[in-house]
Amino acid sequence: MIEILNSSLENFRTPVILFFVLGFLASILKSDLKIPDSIAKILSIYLMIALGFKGGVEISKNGSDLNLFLSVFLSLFIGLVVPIVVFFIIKKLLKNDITNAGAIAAHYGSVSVVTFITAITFLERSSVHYEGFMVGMMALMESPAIFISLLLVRYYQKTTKNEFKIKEIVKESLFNGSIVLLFGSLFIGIISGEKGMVLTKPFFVDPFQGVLTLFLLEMGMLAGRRIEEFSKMGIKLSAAAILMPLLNGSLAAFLAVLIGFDTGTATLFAVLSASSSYIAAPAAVRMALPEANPSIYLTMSLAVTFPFNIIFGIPIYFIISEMLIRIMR
Amino acid sequence: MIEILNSSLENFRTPVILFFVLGFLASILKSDLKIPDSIAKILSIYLMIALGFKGGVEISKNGSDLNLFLSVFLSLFIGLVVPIVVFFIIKKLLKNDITNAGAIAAHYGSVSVVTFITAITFLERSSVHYEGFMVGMMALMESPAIFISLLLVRYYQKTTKNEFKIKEIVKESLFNGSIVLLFGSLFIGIISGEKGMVLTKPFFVDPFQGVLTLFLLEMGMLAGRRIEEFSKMGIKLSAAAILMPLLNGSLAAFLAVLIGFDTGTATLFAVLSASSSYIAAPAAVRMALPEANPSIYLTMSLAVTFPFNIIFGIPIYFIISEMLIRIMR
Amino acid sequence: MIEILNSSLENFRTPVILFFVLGFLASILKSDLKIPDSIAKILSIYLMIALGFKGGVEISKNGSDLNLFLSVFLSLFIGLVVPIVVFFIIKKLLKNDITNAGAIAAHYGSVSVVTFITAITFLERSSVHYEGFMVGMMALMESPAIFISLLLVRYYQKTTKNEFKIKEIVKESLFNGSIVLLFGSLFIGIISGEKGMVLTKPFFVDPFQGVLTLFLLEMGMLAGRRIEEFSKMGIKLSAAAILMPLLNGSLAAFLAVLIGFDTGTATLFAVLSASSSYIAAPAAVRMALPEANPSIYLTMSLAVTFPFNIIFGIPIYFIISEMLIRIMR
Amino acid sequence: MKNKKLEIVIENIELDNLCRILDKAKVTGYTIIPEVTGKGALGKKITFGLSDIIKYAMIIIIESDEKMIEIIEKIKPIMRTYSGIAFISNTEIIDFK
Amino acid sequence: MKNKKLEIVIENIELDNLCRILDKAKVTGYTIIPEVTGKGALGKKITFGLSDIIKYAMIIIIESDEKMIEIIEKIKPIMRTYSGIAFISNTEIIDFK
Amino acid sequence: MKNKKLEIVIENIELDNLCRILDKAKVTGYTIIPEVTGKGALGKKITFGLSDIIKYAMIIIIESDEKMIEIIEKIKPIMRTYSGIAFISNTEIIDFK
Ligand SMILES: Nc1ncnc2c1ncn2[C@@H]1O[C@H](COP(=O)(O)O)[C@@H](O)[C@H]1O
Ligand SMILES: Nc1ncnc2c1ncn2[C@@H]1O[C@H](COP(=O)(O)O)[C@@H](O)[C@H]1O
Ligand SMILES: Nc1ncnc2c1ncn2[C@@H]1O[C@H](COP(=O)(O)O)[C@@H](O)[C@H]1O
Ligand code: NA
Ligand code: NA
Ligand code: NA
Repeated sequence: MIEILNSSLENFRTPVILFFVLGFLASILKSDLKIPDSIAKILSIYLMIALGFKGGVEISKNGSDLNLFLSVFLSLFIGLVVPIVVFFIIKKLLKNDITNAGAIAAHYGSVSVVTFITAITFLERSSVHYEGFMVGMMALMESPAIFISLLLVRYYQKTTKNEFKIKEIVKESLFNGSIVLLFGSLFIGIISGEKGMVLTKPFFVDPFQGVLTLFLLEMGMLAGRRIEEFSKMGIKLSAAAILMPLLNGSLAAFLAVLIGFDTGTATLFAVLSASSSYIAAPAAVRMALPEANPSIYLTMSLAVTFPFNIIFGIPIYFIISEMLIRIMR
Repeated sequence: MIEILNSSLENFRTPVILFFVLGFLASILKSDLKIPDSIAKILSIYLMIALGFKGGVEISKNGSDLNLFLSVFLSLFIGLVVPIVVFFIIKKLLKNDITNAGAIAAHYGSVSVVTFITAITFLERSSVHYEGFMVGMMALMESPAIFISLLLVRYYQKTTKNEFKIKEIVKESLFNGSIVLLFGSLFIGIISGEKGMVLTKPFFVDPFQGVLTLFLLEMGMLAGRRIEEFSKMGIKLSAAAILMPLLNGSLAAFLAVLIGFDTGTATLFAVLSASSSYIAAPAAVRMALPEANPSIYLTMSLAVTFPFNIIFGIPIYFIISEMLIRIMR
Repeated sequence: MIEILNSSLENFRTPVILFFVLGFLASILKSDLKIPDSIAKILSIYLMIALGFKGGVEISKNGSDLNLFLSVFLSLFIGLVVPIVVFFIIKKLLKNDITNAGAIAAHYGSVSVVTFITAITFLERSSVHYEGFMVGMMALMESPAIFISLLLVRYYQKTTKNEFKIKEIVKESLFNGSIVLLFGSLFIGIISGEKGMVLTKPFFVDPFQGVLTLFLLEMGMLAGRRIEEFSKMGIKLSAAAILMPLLNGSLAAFLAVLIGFDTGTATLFAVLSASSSYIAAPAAVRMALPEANPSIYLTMSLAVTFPFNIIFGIPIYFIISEMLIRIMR
Repeated sequence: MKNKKLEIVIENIELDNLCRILDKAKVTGYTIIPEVTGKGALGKKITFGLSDIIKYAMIIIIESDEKMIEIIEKIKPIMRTYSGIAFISNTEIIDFK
Repeated sequence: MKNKKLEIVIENIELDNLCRILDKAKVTGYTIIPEVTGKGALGKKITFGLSDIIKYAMIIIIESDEKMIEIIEKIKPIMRTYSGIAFISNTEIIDFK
Repeated sequence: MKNKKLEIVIENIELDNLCRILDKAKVTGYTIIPEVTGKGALGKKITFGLSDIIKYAMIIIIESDEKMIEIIEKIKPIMRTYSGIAFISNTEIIDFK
């Protein structure tokens, strides 16, 4: 138990977390430090390719088994339940209007790629095993929650004015950049296997941690820049942006352990469930629900939930998973 | 023979080719995936520096010999013959007008750096030897064909209206970015030799394959985006964009084998001859021949010839070279 | 002695210097070669992070000692004296007006990160020891000279019109990008120590030399592009842009050796003192002294002093330090 | 000054949509300035590098008076729903023949 | 044409300052084109990628005639001290209601 | 409104050329928006990141009426040969003295 806590505390001393904090501070201190947009974009493309490719090579080595099918099922189940839970929390408990509830549900139902990557590096640093196919699960969980959320809004709003958008949203969600990159790299990893890995390892594997560090510096700045918007959000939504991830994460960890996954895999399911999208969901939501307030959903997702998950959430989900396994097995 | 075919088929399973295909598909599916322009530019700068530098260090180790002089001669000969052949194919056989024929001749006479790089990695993967100075030959072949083509147009058009441009074209062709980078890095490689290589290897050599992979993802998207322009091009020019490379490549392979080069070097001559420029030539042609249709020459070069060479051409030129050597020696 | 000269001459054959020259030539030949702004920015961010982080890890291993405190004192002393010396040279000897004298003093009093990095790689190539905390000294020396220079202008001009700017200038100077990055990475390096280094070494350490090479290609182009402005500067200021660094560098080397530092550390103090800022200082000076002529201070700093220091200055300061130690010990 | 110049600031996510409408309306041409930022009723635009949200583009359309009336009518739904502004002025295309 | 369009080309380092003045003046909005270059009394602008110096931005402000007079008055000090140009023309905001 | 504003959309490859002509004509200044895209007679511009081809820039020139006539005359050959558009409107430079 103590070593678990130790390895969790270690988290605060890793360059990845520290650079995130540095970016956050730089932003709050109004430093003119700025990472160009084009760089932020290519770093995130790099991370997705590297992640997908590595996952694919992993699968090519192990093949698929029952666990793979169970986890596809679990992923879709989480992608269905989380947005519904979030929608009603925001609407009934916090008394927000329908479009904002739907917008927030879309964000928390979808996933954050970088949170997932940070969790992966957390597990690898602690030498905890997890299933190689989890990258695929992440890709699988990106879109469904967005649809569910829009359907919820449609159902409760009983208006039809945005009907014409459905086609665009579907296209946007299925062929959006991160889905294409994650699934594409995954398949390429499966096809080209170890041989392909040997060729590209010095670019896609070795510098991965360093690139993640640089990217989190940028994420810290992005989060910090949204701090001014806090006042528009209110204390209730701020609290929700921390409590909902804990709820969603625990739920997923419980289900994963129930089905029989190991600590690492359960942690990753918890992280996916707890994490909140800030790239795919905002774009889709802005298109489909222009009346929802971007200041609210972006700030919750980017300035509260993301930092919380990165710094505290991941170790917490890991501890929860470990404890659940000790209790339930 | 079977192992040659095998290693050629292997080509389809390398990340480099697969990411090209992924980019192509993403583009056709209208995914919002986009690699920023500035990144595409720096990747291509990186590839040219790494290539030139490595070639220079190679030369610094081996020194120059008769082969070097023979290949300079062969390069210039190919740079002279190919544009003339292409010009008359397009003008006489396909009955296109003079400016378009000249524009296309300039593209197919010049070379594609990335096709060359992909061929190099193909050879290295199959452990086939080639002359280290071939990078220099590529740099040498970039410009002459562009001049020849413009002269052909001038001669047949019998008008003098673009006369004043010659100075600019010459400057543009001699000091254009890729020439400066390729020759510059080559010389730096020769001067700084092994010692310089040791310092920069982890940046310019180790991640090279990975960077190429990322760049080909972008090239795939660029090629895919031009697909809509196909209709403006017609079936004849599409066919020409595949048949002309095969012709030019075979011709060059024949000459290279005749002079006495080995399989790898002959393959590279074939690839240079078959490949078609899509950076230097379009810029020069647009300046000098504004009446020529960019939809035609860019689409032929980028959306047909480039993918064909990358995926099928390189293995084919390799097999042809190998067979020619078996027959002619 | 001969081996010192040898290792100094070696400097001209390193890729770092040669690519700088290539960039310079490309620019003069009006090549269309261009490194996108966003890339130049991220390269410089990378260099500062890598430098600061490595310095921090170094300190975490060695702890702090008397030398650290002595060098903080020396840094601040140099940061105070150099701008005053430069101010009076430009004002009295060269008879320039007060604002231009102040502007130039701010540049030469502050430091150039890339000159420092190039000096570090020079020392490491020659296996010369230097104190790990010198990165911190560089960060420490960036701002003070800028303030001193503005105060000098204020004092001599006896006008108060730019008074309201002081607050902005202080903010700009204390929280400017490079200060945040250098100090931030330094602290992160100290906190995360060897463990953090292991994770990020393949990204922040191994490719460092190569990235520096690419960055100096860009610096060469930037310097070359300013050559046309030479005429606006005059022969006197051009000479000053070479003689002042020699003076400032010798002074610092003398003081460093006097206090008891080794050759490597003395060389770095000389380099910091001799080098002239071209990022932080120009921005602050343009804001605070809009009447000063940017053509003069940017061209002196970027097109004369920087190339001089990179190519000739570093070996010279090294030789001077070595000779001072032999004489004074 | 026989032409009209219409300048539109619109959210990036709706740019493709707007272009499609203009294409359907068969305008003779338009020019896009791909990245602008600014401030309006929705407050200052804090750019968010990683997605196209909170990003704006500016489109410039030169057309005859009559055509312009048609265009304005057609872009109404989109301009009403999303954030942005549009303004019109007098201009004249130069004939270089 | 009942509105005025003010276009300002200003040094990047003073852009934040200018925006602060506009915000204080409570303008209804402005649009910024973040990177422009050009030539003027100070000569051709040789961009210098690594810092914000010698970089310019263009700001477009649509306002009523009266408000515009106030704005011009308030930006005078900054426009006089730093490099740049400003010009005004007639325009009309389109009402999509 | 005693000045004229000329806005030119021109191919990037001819931008240097155009500037040279403007410099020779001794215009008082111009502002360049370096990356614009759009649609015109040549169809939609599918940007091609790796080269300057199919890329456009926009140049804005403020001058007096007489000077403008001279400028338009001088840029005729280039505007006729390459793809692009130019349009002119009334404006007035603000004097901050
Ligand atoms: N009517 C117009 N309104 C605004 N921009 C135009 C118009 N026509 C052409 N352009 C711009 O000029 C460029 C070249 O036009 P073209 O040569 O007609 O293809 C287009 O890509 C647009 O950016
Ligand atoms: N009065 C104005 N003048 C210039 N640009 C404006 C104005 N009002 C709005 N804009 C632009 O339109 C965008 C969206 O405005 P809004 O929807 O009012 O937040 C702003 O970010 C500005 O770029
Ligand atoms: N007559 C003009 N027309 C258009 N832009 C101008 C003009 N004069 C100056 N500018 C712009 O304002 C910037 C600064 O001008 P200046 O302070 O005169 O060097 C120039 O770089 C141009 O971008
Ligand atoms: Na989630
Ligand atoms: Na060729
Ligand atoms: Na200094």
